[in-house]
Amino acid sequence: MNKKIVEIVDTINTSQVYAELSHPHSGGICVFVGAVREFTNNEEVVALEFETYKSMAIKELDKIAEEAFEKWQLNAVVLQHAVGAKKVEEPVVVVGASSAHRSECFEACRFLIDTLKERVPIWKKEIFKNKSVWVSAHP
Amino acid sequence: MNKKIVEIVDTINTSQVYAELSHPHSGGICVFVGAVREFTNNEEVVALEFETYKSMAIKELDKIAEEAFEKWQLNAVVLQHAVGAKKVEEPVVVVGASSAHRSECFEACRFLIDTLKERVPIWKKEIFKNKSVWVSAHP
Amino acid sequence: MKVLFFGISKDIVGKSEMEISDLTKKTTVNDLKNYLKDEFPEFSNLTSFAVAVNSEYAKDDVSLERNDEIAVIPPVSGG
Amino acid sequence: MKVLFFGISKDIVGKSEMEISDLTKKTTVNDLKNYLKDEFPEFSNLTSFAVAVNSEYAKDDVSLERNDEIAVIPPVSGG
Repeated sequence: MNKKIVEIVDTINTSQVYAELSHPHSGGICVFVGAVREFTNNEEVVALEFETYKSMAIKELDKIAEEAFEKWQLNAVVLQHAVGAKKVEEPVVVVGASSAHRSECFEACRFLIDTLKERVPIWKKEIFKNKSVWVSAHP
Repeated sequence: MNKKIVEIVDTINTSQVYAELSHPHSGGICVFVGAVREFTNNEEVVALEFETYKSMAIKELDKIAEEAFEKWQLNAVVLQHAVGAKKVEEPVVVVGASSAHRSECFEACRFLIDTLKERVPIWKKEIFKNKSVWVSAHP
Repeated sequence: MKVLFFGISKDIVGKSEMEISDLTKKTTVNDLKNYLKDEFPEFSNLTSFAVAVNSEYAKDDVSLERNDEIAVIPPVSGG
Repeated sequence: MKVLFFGISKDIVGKSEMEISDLTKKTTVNDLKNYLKDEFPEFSNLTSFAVAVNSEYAKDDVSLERNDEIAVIPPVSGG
């Protein structure tokens, strides 16, 4: 039985990810957590604000999980993204995979975060002291 | 300031790893957890027993952390390995790295676990129903 | 036709939902994109933008039906 | 000379620590390896084994001193 968790949440709880990915047939679990950095291009970030189109985001997260299950032999996959205002060091996204051997879970975990960033309808606004910017909106 | 944690422990506490790797300059954190699998070559594993040469293991773990800091721009590195008897699904090792961008922490995390498995003086005995085997001891 | 706006596209049109009555017959995704660029020139300055129909990315030649849930998707930046 | 044994090497010699008095003068890592293979032929069946001097891997030509902490390191299998 494969386990799959795809969610849009208010707060990421990193302490539960391991339990969610643990599986008797898994010798390896790889997790990536994305967090708010203090500086972007040397400018001090006060906070990030995340917005989503939730019904579509869940559908896309689910598709990414299913693609990962097709590409690698995985026992569990987690994709969770937070929305709302996030301060420096707060986690905003967590993705992970578990598999019998370590190569699969590393490759799958990298695929999960790369694909999430490409496709899932979530928008990030960087809030600096004197301005705010929607990331990637302009060339 | 870089953070570095290298430890031989009785029990891996996966819920603390994120806090240990979190850093205001880190946008990405990659963690690998190794756990006991139920089957090895289709034989049912009852438990694993880990033994170490502790003073040397700590030295080697420390060297691996320092090599990672030299190879990549990292803000924090964790290498923890458990010893003693471990049952199916229990974590036995956790390694992780945090960095500004995600490529570095993924590459470093893979390096940490691969190098740990090559060099650190820790020995694993697989305990099956009717026998026990020191892993990798014989060709 | 009701259209949802998110991220910077919401800032451009000034609201998160808009009823567009100018486009009624045989409208495609491409027609909607052109309409938005004409009415709100700021859309032409974006890196790109996509349209989703019923929570799925839709290609330019997809036809829009009255009951579809239509959304403008500016460049995503999650993670 | 006191030598520590771990993992399968401990099973082969039957203890975790051994005083080896046969090797005293100008002994190298290589001498110790050959001594162990002679005394306990099971060592020749291992994939390989290394020797650590003062908690560091030591090459075959390293000399062993009386006060060194010497350890036999069979193939590692952590992780």
